[in-house]
Amino acid sequence: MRNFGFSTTKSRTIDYGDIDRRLISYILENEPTFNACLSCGSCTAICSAGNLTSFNIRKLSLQIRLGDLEKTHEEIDKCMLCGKCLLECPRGINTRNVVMLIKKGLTIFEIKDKA
Amino acid sequence: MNIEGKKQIWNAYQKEIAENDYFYARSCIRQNFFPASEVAFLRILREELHKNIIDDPNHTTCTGIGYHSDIVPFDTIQTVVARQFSLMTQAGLEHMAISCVTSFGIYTEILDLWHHFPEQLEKIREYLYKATKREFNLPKNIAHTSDVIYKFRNEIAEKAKYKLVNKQTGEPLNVVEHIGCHYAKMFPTKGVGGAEFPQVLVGMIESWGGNVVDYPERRHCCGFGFRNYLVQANRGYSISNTKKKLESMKPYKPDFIVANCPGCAMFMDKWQYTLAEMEGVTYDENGYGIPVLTYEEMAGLVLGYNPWDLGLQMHQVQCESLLDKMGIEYDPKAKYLDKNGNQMPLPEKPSCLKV
Amino acid sequence: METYFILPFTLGMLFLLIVLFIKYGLWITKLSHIDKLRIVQSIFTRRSWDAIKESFLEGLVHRNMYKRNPLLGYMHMCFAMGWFLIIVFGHVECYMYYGTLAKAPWYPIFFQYYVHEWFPGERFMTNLMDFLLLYILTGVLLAYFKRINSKIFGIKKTTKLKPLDRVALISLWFIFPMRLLAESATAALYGNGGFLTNTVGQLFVWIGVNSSMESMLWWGYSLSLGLFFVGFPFSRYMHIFTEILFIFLRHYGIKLKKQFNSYSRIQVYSCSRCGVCIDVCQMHVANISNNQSVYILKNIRDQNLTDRKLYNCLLCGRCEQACPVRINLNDLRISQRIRATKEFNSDYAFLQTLPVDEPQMIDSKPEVIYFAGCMTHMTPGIKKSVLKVLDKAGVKYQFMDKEKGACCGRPLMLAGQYEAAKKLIAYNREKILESRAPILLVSCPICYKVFKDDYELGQITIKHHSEYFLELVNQGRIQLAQSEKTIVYHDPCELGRGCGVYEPPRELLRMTGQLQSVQQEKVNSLCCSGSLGDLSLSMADRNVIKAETLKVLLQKNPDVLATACPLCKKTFVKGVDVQVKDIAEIVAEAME
Amino acid sequence: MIDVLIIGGGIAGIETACSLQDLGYETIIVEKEKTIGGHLNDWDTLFPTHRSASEVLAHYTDETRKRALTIYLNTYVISVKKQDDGTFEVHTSRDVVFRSKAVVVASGYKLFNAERKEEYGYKIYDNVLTSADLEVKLKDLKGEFKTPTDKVPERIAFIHCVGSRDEKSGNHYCSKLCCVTAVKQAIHLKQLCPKAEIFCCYMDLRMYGPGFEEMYREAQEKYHIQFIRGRLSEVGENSNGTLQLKVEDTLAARPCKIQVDMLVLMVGMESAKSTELFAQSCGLKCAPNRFIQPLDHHIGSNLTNVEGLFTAGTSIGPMSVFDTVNHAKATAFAIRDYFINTAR
Repeated sequence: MRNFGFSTTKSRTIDYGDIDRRLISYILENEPTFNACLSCGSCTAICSAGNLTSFNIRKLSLQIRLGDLEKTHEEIDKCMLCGKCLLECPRGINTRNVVMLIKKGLTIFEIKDKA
Repeated sequence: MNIEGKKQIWNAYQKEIAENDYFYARSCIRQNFFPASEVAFLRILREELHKNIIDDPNHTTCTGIGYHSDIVPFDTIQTVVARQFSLMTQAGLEHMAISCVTSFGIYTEILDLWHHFPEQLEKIREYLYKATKREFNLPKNIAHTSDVIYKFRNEIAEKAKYKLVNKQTGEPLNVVEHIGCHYAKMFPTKGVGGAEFPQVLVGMIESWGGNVVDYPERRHCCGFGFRNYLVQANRGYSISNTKKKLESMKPYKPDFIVANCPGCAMFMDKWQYTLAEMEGVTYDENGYGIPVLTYEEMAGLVLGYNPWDLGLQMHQVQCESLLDKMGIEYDPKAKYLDKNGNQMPLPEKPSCLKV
Repeated sequence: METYFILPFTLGMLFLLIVLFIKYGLWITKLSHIDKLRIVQSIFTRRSWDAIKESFLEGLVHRNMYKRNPLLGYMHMCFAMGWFLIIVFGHVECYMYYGTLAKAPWYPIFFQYYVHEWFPGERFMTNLMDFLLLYILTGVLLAYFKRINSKIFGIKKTTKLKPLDRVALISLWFIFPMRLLAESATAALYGNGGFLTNTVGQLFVWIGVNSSMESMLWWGYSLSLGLFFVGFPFSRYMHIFTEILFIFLRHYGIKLKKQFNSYSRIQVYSCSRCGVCIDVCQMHVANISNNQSVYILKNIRDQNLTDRKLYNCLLCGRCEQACPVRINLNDLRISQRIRATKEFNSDYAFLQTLPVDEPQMIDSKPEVIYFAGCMTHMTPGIKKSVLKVLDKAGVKYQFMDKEKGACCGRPLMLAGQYEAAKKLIAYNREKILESRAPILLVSCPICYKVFKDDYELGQITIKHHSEYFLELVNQGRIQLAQSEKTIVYHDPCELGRGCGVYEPPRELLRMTGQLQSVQQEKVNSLCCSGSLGDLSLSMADRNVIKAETLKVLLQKNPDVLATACPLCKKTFVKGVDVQVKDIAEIVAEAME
Repeated sequence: MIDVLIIGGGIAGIETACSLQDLGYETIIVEKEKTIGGHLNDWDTLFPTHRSASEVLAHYTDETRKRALTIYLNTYVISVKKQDDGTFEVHTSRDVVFRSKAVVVASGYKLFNAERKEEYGYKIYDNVLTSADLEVKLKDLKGEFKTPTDKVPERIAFIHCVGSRDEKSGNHYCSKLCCVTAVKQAIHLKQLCPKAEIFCCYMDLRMYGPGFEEMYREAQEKYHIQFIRGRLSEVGENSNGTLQLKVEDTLAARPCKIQVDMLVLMVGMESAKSTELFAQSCGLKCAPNRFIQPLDHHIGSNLTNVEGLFTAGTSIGPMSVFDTVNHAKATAFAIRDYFINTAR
């Protein structure tokens, strides 16, 4: 293959026909409140782990919903499960359960981070 | 697809195209990469349609590429465009026929600007006068050259020697039409059929017997995008866009692509070669790639012009498969002969794309 | 030939003894080396005597259960004590007749079948045995009723049964009625028997009885015994002996570990499924009735515990408090969570890259290091008040998590993320030790619990602000003014049942207002429902449970509802009109 | 001379007539269609209860009959002229000229013409419907729900704000009822096609009314409807007749490609063309959104700049059935006040 000094880039488009739904389905089956997220971001604003790192639980949830699991493992491991988000969520999402389900789901489906 | 609905939209976007007496504005990309297309256009207008069209050697680039690359200031490009108008005025003409879609977009934009800001027009008159002592009238009608062909598509159909039909099966050829972004996306009312469902090429294809393929990325840019190509570091972005388009049209098995913008024709042609070299992919079933024609070349083929006179040998994706389908007779040996019958140097064979 | 009826009993007992020997043998050998040493060192000490005493009181008399539910206690006592005595006196009777104890085990069990003649003391023994039988039979009768209608026992729900349990249960129900019938038939044939068997025997005489019928009834008795023995090791009745083993091990100082081990298993099998834990569980309020401890222990035995059940528990500790067998229900559940989540623990690598804090006090070491905790940061009123009190008392303190702080690790612990929690513990522990402060002051009982249980902070004393403030008052470093406001105090689960702190907050409240008692307090206090122990309880269900708790707390219409936990405060504060305040806030106000 | 002439026989007009009758005034209603009830005739169910629209319609038909209200059907108003004595002269498509002491404009609204959003392909791609088309489809539904190309849909998308909050469509205002309508229709379709994946592409979700938010939550939690914050940019058609949507998930800041079997465009409400016509004839002031401008937004939303000329219902802006009925009742009281004051 010839090198022209540039290459095609992978499309950033999310194709809803081709979403990895394993994790989101597993979470929703066990915690239907997960779908009630409004992306308000209050969980992320109060987050203990977010105060120490770049952890963003709102963004991560969104990425999981879109089947973008490239860095889920690395990210979710930052959560300390302290439960502040649980108290903050305006829609009563069982955030701690969601986190545990993400962790377990990644294990069950053997989803690894992309290096 | 509801054709009635589409026709309703087309009815809402019919523009006035001058009948005769055009001042021809050439295109930088077309004259460099598809010079025979310009020749073909003038021949069709003069010989087939018996129209008066002036091709003034004094006219220059519109500087559109420089303008869209942030090199040429807006006042400068307005002055350059004003000079073209002055050449038109000098020739005693009132109608512009613009070969390039980028230029067409720029002319349209500038005329619209002058309409809304007459003081700007006065300023440009002053600039032009100071620089060249020239004066100018505004054109009464401006049309893209594809608009002109569109206007006379039925006359061309009457004179047609070939149809856009697979001679063996009798089925119409599947044609992907691609409209340059600057043709109607900025001023939908200035394009035939509007911006969402342009009719300009569809009209030609349908009246010459072909079948237009609608595919999801039909409106997507060809990938040129000026700076995205001109800056080498950005070319990956340019080619990725073309790839997206090609991938989207592939399932429809198009027999060829036709574009009204010279840049689009060039990029969809050349990037097929680059993609094949880089990734080993082709977008037809047999590995030859999808031929890309300008509308002038398409009209020329329909009118029975010699494909080598139309410059089809200069394309990256070779057109023999299409010529065979249409049943056009051609001399393979004459492919690389110059106009005096001497052999030209042969192009290097691509490593992936079949020729 | 007719004595073949002893076979079911004998074989059953043999089977039971072998199985028990193997099971207990395995469990004990699997205990850790240290635990085994503990047993060897303690076996000839007072601890064994204490264990025997508790075994008698709990295993036979069922004192704890009796205290909680007299009728249920009585029923259990009938079976345990009655059966025990009937075996003991059966042997006494046998000895009296044969003059030796070296007789095959079926002689004392089927004594009435073998011996029909008079011997010294025969009348007394026969009547005594009849009395014991009657005693047990009252228990059996109660058990029948309990199955039919558990409500007469004041129990909301009785435990559910699996097939082997049912076999054991039904055979148990048959044993003593069968014994009565068999002995009565014999009494009818030989004209002897005590006040009970003789009386029932008269009935047999009246309907006519022969030896084959007698033999059949003895067969029935033996069969029910044999069947019960076979079912025994696979049924909940394992608890009868396991509980004794558990009592001994507990007295020998063996403690539950984070990992589920042999001792955990012994605890699991010690559950008699009396159902007391079902009764105290607050989940019923939200119509959740499948995850109480007794079911969880059963699921652990049957190895069919689902995540949903495992995680749906507030870990409030009310059932542990109530458990007559004193099983460590909370820690058992946590050990199951540890097992369920051991494959995905975080290593919190980012902790290594965090910038090191500038030491806040370089010249002199602080009196206390204050750790507010995540929850306290969500209740700035508590944080502000604590700092205000410290300032007013002139305490030199270092605020450990003023800007950025890692979680204490308890929420992870509750979720079973033990290995992950250890990482946070190591990080925080280092910071605490670095401060050289002798006292670690905390505002959140959730943190308090983990600091106390898992941090191994050596000389550093850990104090909740309620304890520390009381100390400051006693030292005269702060003065509190008493108001006329009535206050009720809610014991946070982790502070009360978790760490045994009941009095210091109350003493402070008595100094600042008029403390009222509530119906269920101290060890019996209710959970606010906000607990981080539960992972899957919905907000709606939490609210239902909270409402019930508030009903109890606010019965006397107090002016202030006091608590000592930011999470309890945050949970209560939405949805009540009464002022909800933390001890720290009350103390800070009373200082003025 | 009658007391009040009401322009429009939708629920606003009829409710006003009923209330005025209760207050002792004589009315006539002029309706341009051949039947009363207006848009309610085309609606299947009403939010947030999923109640059948025909039930509400039946209530008003019964009232009309019971009260013997005077209604001129197939009659449209050409001009309304205020006389010097303060009364009105109303010219209609019929030969008769009506005279009344007061006039109520209850001429309602019209739906945005989705063809104006060409890039969405309405009337070009077969599987693109408007919310109003879907209501009709649901109303006439017999048997299984299928797309216009006769397929049981596997994926459906709802596009909010079609022709609302869109300068390019000439409507800068929020039509406020489309959000909840989309949620209602999404739930309804999910009930009909439980296996279908349903998307709602929104800019903002405006669940302003009682029970609306609850319905939205139910749609998320119970029906797993996926809400994507992003506005549809264009629609393409695939070779198999499915549609390809281009939307940005603005929360994820990534473009999305969604292939759907059916696309529902949530069209907003616009001021009725007829209103604009006669509004000019009597100097009635219209707001920049082309609906009639109420005299006072807070305490006089039933009054207009022309004394004696009142409004009821959606002639002043988008309103739900609930809001319309209340507004119409209030209009009756405003007219009574007007009559008492002018008699004095």
